[in-house]
Amino acid sequence: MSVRLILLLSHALFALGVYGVLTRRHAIGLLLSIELILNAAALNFVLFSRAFGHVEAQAFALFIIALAACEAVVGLAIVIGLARHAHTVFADQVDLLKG
Amino acid sequence: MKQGRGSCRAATPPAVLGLVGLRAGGGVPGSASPAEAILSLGGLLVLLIGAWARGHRPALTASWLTLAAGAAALWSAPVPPASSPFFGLILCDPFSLAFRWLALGTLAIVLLLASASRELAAAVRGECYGLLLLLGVGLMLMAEANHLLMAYLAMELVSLSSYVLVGFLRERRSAEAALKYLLFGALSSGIMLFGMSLLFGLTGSLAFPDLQAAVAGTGGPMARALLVAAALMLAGLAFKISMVPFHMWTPDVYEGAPAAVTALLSVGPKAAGLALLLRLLEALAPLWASLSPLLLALTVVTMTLGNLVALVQTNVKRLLAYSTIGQVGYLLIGLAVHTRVGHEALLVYLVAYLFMNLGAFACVVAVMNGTGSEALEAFRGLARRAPGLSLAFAVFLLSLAGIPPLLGFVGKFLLLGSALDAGEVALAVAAAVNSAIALYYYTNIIRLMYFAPPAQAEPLSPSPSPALRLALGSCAAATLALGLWPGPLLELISRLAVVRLL
Amino acid sequence: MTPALLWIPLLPLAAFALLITCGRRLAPPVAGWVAVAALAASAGATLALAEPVLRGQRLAVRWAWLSAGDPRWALGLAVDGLSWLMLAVVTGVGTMIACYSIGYMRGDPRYPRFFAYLALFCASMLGLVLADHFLLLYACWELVGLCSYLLISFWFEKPAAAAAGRKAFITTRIGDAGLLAGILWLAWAGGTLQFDALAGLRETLSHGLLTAISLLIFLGAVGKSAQVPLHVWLPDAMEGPTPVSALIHAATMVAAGIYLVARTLPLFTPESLQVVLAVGLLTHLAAGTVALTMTDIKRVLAYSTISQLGLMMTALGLGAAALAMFHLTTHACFKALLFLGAGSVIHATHEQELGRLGGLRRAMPWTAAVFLIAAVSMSGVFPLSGFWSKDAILLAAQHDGPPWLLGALLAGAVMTTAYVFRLYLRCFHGAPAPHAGHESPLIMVLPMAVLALGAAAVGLAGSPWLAHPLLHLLGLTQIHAGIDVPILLWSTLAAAAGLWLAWSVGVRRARPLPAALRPLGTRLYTWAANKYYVDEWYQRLIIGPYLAAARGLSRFDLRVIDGAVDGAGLAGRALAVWKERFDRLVVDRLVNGTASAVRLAGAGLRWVQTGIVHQYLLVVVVAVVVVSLVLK
Amino acid sequence: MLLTWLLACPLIGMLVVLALPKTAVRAIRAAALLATGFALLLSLELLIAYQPAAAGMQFVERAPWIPPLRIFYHLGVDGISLPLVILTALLGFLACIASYSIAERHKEYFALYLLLEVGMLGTFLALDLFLFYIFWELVLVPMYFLIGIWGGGRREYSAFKFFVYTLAGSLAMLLAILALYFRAHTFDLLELAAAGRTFELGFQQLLFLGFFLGFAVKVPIFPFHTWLPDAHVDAPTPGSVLLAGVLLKMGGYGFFRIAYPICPAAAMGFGGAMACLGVINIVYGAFVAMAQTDFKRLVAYSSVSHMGFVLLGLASLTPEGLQGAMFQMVSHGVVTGAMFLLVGVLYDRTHTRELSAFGGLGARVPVYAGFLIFFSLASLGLPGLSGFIGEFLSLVGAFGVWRWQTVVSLLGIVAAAAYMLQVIQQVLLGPLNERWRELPDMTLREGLSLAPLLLVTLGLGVLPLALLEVQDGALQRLIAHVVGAR
Amino acid sequence: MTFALLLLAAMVLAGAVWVVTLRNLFRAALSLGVVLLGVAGLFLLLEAEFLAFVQILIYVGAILTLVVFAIMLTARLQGTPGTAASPASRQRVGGALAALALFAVLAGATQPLLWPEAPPAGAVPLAALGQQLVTRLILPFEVISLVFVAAIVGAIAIASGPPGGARPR
Repeated sequence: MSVRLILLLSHALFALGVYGVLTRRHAIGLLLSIELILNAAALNFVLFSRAFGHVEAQAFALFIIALAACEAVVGLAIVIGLARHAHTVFADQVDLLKG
Repeated sequence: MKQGRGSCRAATPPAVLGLVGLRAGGGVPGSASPAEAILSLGGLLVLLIGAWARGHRPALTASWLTLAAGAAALWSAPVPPASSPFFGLILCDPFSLAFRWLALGTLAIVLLLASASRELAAAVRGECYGLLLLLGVGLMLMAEANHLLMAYLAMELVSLSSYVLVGFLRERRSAEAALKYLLFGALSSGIMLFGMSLLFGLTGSLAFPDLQAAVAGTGGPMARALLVAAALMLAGLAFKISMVPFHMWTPDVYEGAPAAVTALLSVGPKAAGLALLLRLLEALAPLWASLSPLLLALTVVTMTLGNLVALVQTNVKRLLAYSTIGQVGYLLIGLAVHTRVGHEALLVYLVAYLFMNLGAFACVVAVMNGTGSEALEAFRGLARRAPGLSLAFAVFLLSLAGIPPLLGFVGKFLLLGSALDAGEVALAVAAAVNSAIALYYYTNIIRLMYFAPPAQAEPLSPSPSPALRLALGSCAAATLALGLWPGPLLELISRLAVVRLL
Repeated sequence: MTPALLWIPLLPLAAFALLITCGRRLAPPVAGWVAVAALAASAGATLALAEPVLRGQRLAVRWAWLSAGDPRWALGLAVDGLSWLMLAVVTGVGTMIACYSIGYMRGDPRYPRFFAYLALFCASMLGLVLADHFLLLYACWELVGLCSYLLISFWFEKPAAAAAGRKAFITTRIGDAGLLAGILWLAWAGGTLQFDALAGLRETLSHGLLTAISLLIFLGAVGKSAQVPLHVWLPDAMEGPTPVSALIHAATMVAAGIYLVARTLPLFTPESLQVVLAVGLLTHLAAGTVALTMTDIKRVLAYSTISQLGLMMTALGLGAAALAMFHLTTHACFKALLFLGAGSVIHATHEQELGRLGGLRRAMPWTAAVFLIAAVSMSGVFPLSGFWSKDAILLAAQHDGPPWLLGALLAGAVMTTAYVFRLYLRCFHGAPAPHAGHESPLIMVLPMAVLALGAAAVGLAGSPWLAHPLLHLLGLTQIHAGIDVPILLWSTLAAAAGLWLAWSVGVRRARPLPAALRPLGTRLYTWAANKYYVDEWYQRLIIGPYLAAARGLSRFDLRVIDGAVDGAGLAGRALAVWKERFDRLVVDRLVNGTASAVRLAGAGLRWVQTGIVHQYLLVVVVAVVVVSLVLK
Repeated sequence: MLLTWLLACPLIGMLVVLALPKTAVRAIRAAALLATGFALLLSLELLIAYQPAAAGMQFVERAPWIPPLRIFYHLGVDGISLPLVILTALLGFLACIASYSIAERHKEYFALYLLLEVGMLGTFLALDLFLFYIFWELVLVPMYFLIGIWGGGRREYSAFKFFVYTLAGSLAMLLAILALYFRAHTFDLLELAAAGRTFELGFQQLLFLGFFLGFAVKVPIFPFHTWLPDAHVDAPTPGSVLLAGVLLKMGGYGFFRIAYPICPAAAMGFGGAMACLGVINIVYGAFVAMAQTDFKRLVAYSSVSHMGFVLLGLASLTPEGLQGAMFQMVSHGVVTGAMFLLVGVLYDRTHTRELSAFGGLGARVPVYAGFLIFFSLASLGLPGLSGFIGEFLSLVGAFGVWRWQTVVSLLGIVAAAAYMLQVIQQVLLGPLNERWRELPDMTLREGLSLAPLLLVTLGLGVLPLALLEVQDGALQRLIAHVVGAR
Repeated sequence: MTFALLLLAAMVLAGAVWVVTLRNLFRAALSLGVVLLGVAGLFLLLEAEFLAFVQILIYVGAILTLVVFAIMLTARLQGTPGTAASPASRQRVGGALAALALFAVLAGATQPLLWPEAPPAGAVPLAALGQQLVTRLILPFEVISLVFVAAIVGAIAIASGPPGGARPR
């Protein structure tokens, strides 16, 4: 069981998530990318929990999943609100507020 | 300060200390945070009432009762010098107690603003109050967190509630602001979470005391990795407190959000975020030598950027957003010097900032209620249309600018002093220069209110509601009275600013 | 005796206070009589002091002023022979002139104010004379300057009068600054400012220091006594009422410089006396030539005054303080008389241009008579007053001065007679001018008569026949005064030559020079008639550059200092934002100042805030990367 | 309790004014006049009860204020502050009389005016550095409003400029105060003065620099003076009077009370620089004044020039120099205050301050002309009037120490005559400008507000010892303190 | 074991790349499902069966469903088909560089370290996890419930249609 390898994988997942956040234009696409980041973190926790035999860390991963759900709910609600009031779902068209 | 502290210690505790229940004796685990429990239950109750009852009055009443009960609980709870209930997940010490009171105070004033604000639709006010209370719980827990998991959860509770509150107005700018806030916050907290996971991987512990022990004595690639983890974690907290360069959401979100929510965001999460940042820095104290220069630099950059960009703003909420960034820069001084004096100054300035900034937002709410506009031009000639309001606003602005004898001056005085005390002369000079820059945009509003002729002559209508007057009056009274007699406050805080220092 | 000492300046001061506060409620002649009475009383008090002073007593009174302990900063009055003589001149001439003014100023809308100023002047002048201490002397020195200013520009509706007053004040103040510097230096180096202690300083102070201090003091005298190069104010001062010219700008105030040098002569080293001599002689001759060419009565007299003051300065340069004071006394009489006579003419004809006057002898016999006495006295004709004092100076020049000095002074004497008789002849003789004059009222004639008596007889005090009571008064032992026949002859010759010149050139307009020299003569004449272009040079070299500097600095202040400090002080930030509201200058300044950097920073950082969330997020990620890399 | 009552007078007055209805203009004015009048009476009582011979502070009051920081409510006067307190009370009262010409927003005006007086008095009375700073800044805000609301011309700009300049300077001072506190752990000025002597030179120099910046802006010292012409010109008349009469003195007083005692070695070291700045102020101010065409601006620049003498005298650290500097402050306060009142009188009638717009007024308004000539002469330093004493003593003091600077500053004396006579000539002399054919002379109220100043100017000029004796002891001790610290 | 690991890694990576690059949002969402399943597999591999179970249940079952719903809903609100390709971003290069730099920093920091090998029998037993959740972690448990309530109430408040049209102004 290569900790290093899985770690590298989580890093990659994290970096890909970040890339997605930076490039995805659709707001929901951005949320998807954020799920990648959260998954990368959760993967880390599980990995280290296994390595250290740490129970709380695994619980941490559990909480991450729960929070990801919450974040998704709120995020999607906001996107729907945006679509309703701003008539767009593209994050880069949201530029009324600036300066 | 040192001598002052010495004499304080020698003296018997004055009566004020009885108020915060600094009594000896350990509390039973689980009963140490009844205030949070009351607020949570109250928040859920208010949400229920808000969903079922007609109008927002019942929800408002319930919210006030909850707040009162929470305050009573906080008042009466025995707080030993430090206890770690819930298996060390949270830490109840005087320091966190101070922040809990700050959170309660913020909530109370914001509740006044929210109930008086005309822009919040009546239909959703009940939910709004409930979410405010839950957010308050998050703020308190942030200040108390003693464990990475608690810290993360508390921050997410605050964040998610704020996202929702920001988007509460059913209009484009509000939705925009909510989206920006959400995306920015989600990315930041994601990065922070990843940092936490790395930190855990590197140390094998999640609780702050264990972290401190594990971090101590590291070097080489391990220290390097720890620093990278710390940098990632910084992103989340810096986002919360609008520290440059994680500040960019601030103006946009402040402008789009309902004014009452902006008021909350400008104080509550800042205070709690600073508390958590301080705790985290405690946990990573062995790395302090590496973190300190960065923190100092970011402090200067934060205040400078905030103040510079505030100069060219035309929207009052946006202006106050940049002003907040500048103020956070000042607050960070207390953190960056990392001395006891600095922590005391930080607390004092937070108290000052709470009153003066919330007061300023109360004025903004009043003007928005009257004119429907949040442009700076709406303040033109306000002194003739609403003299009391203008006077109060002038007091808040001057206090923000650090003009004596207002409370903001006392705080700034101590912050600058802590910088000099720590030998950070450049930091103090930078802060002083920034104060001069900041003066421009604060006085610019005063200029508009007092020197410019009003666009229309009749008094502002509607004049501020009783709730708003209460908020204005209490903030102004506190700003002035505590500015004139800061003694008891300083006394109190010198007892509360007890953070374990290494 | 001490109270009498105090009364001398206080009486005119009281008159001033009375006149300035409720002068307008007094009937016009009453105001005049108040002043006359005060001055006469002062004169009486002075006379009362004569006896002890002649016995060689020095009366003094002193009190603390700027410091309770330090005697340097005390005030005091004292009278000795020197000051008594000056007192007598001031009170005597002053009383006469005040009397004369009652008639001369009749009908003036600011009649009481005139006498108020006159009284203040006399009080200050008396204070100056009585001061036994540099501090009080300087204070009164300034005050007489002020009165001179007020009186010159008394008819301030005339722009020329207003400008002349200012010119007088500022020009003399240049000299005063030198005097002040000298006083400061003396206070520090000598540790005393008492006049009676000056002699002791000669031993204690170094030679160079004494020279410097004495020259600075002399600078004050140069300004006050209108010596070259600070003489330019006096001719312009003739814009004032004629009695003022007589009192201040002929008899008393301008003589204060002479008095000052005479008083502080112990401080003067041989080197500084050389300077005094040179300045005096230059003034004497240069002003004499200018006086020859002037066509305005009063200006002729003004340059004549400058010239005579130069003569006194020359005497001082020879170290002969007593002679200078002697000439000062006689000069006060005849020059005041000349001015009063001229005033009488002006009063009668409202004309002071020589070309439009003539033949007034018949219409104004009294005036013509006294004018003639004064002219003769000034020409130094035996045995009138002027002869004694001038002769004494010539004698001293012969004894103590370089050989050419006597010749130069004789040339000066020729010119003196020439210009004064040119004046007299063209005013009172020849064809009557269109302005039919009339004799002045008694109140004006009477004082003239008294002064004529003085102009004729005061000099006798210095004659050997009266056993030199004057020199006795001045406490001198070594004297040159007396009748020295060669000198007597020389000076009579000079007077005759002057008379001939006045007649042939001044009145008959003969051309004495051979044709070959005529262009040179014309050029010299043009130079002199234009006062050697001194005013023009001053305009070009001093006033012009000064004003230019003032304006330049003002612009500098507005643009550079303001701009730079604005920038540094970040106030410029404000100006930038309010650029629509404020003038372009402000903006221009900003562009150059540091403020522009601040402004650009603000605007630039604002531009970063694009509102596009992707860019924000990119900033976050980049920041995290950078922070991670930076942390060490 | 005398000093507390002195402070309380205007404060109570302010509260009364605030309690009165907006429309009760007469009552508001009367309340303000009474408050300032009582303050003046109390200050005179202070003068009577003051014992010049006694050493140290008198009428001291000390009570804990902010115990955790060891900050005290600590008041007291000595020979340095007493004359300035009286000056403040006097000008405060007279400018209050002059404030009758304020035409709008009376309630706000008088409330701010009285607050300003509290700040000014407090600045001179405070013996606690923190308290001093509070009062110092307290002055700023009302003055900002007075200029910004009731001023003329570019009032907003001027008010802002005044505010920012002064505050920027104050911030430098604040840093110095803080550095001092964290070194000495006290704000007590007397303790600090004792402690200051023990500081090493480098620290003293830094402190001095901080204080210098704060005070230099207020004095103002070249090149920090550019706020002054704008603020003076655009302030309402009473504002200008207090600005020139009192606010500038706060800077000078700061040097006397704080910068010099606390940083003696640095003060000695910077003496030459201070003297040079003084000379620059004198000559530069005088030259720039000469080029002004606006009456008020000219007087403003003359202030720059006059305050240079304060610096010069201060830099000498001789008894005469310090006496002269203090005297000059008082005298300048009285004389320039009166000059601004006179400008205001003229401006109220003609609504212009352009010097070239006047001419020949001397015949039309003789009483006004008399006052103007009198105060112009006092301003140009005529002996017998107070201006001379201050300048003379400053020069005397400085001459022995900074010879060439003093000699150069004599240039300023000549130039002062030039610009002041220029004013007289342009306003009063020459043919009457027909525009002002019907110009009325001064009213009784205006005369009453000027007459006391005239008497003080004359009295101080003739009997300077009355003031000099009050100052003497304190100044001697200051010199002993500073010079003895070497 | 290693093979399974590599397979899952490839699956996760491929899925992640699709999530962030596919123009069609609907497909991207489905790709996220692939990633989530891959991660669940990794959890299994790490002997965290319960977590894998939760991952599939909550993530794939609930969140992904929600996302797909939202995509459809917003598409309807927008009036465009939910499967439409979204246009390319303008900061792909910048984003890629930043992400790459981040990866490099992270890898550079963690790869040089000596990581402990997981003990063969160090898996966290499910019972221990459960016990922890109701004892030591009772507070987070309570807090997460608050977060749930806040999120759901807030989401309803934001996303629900306007009760009476626009804001009362």
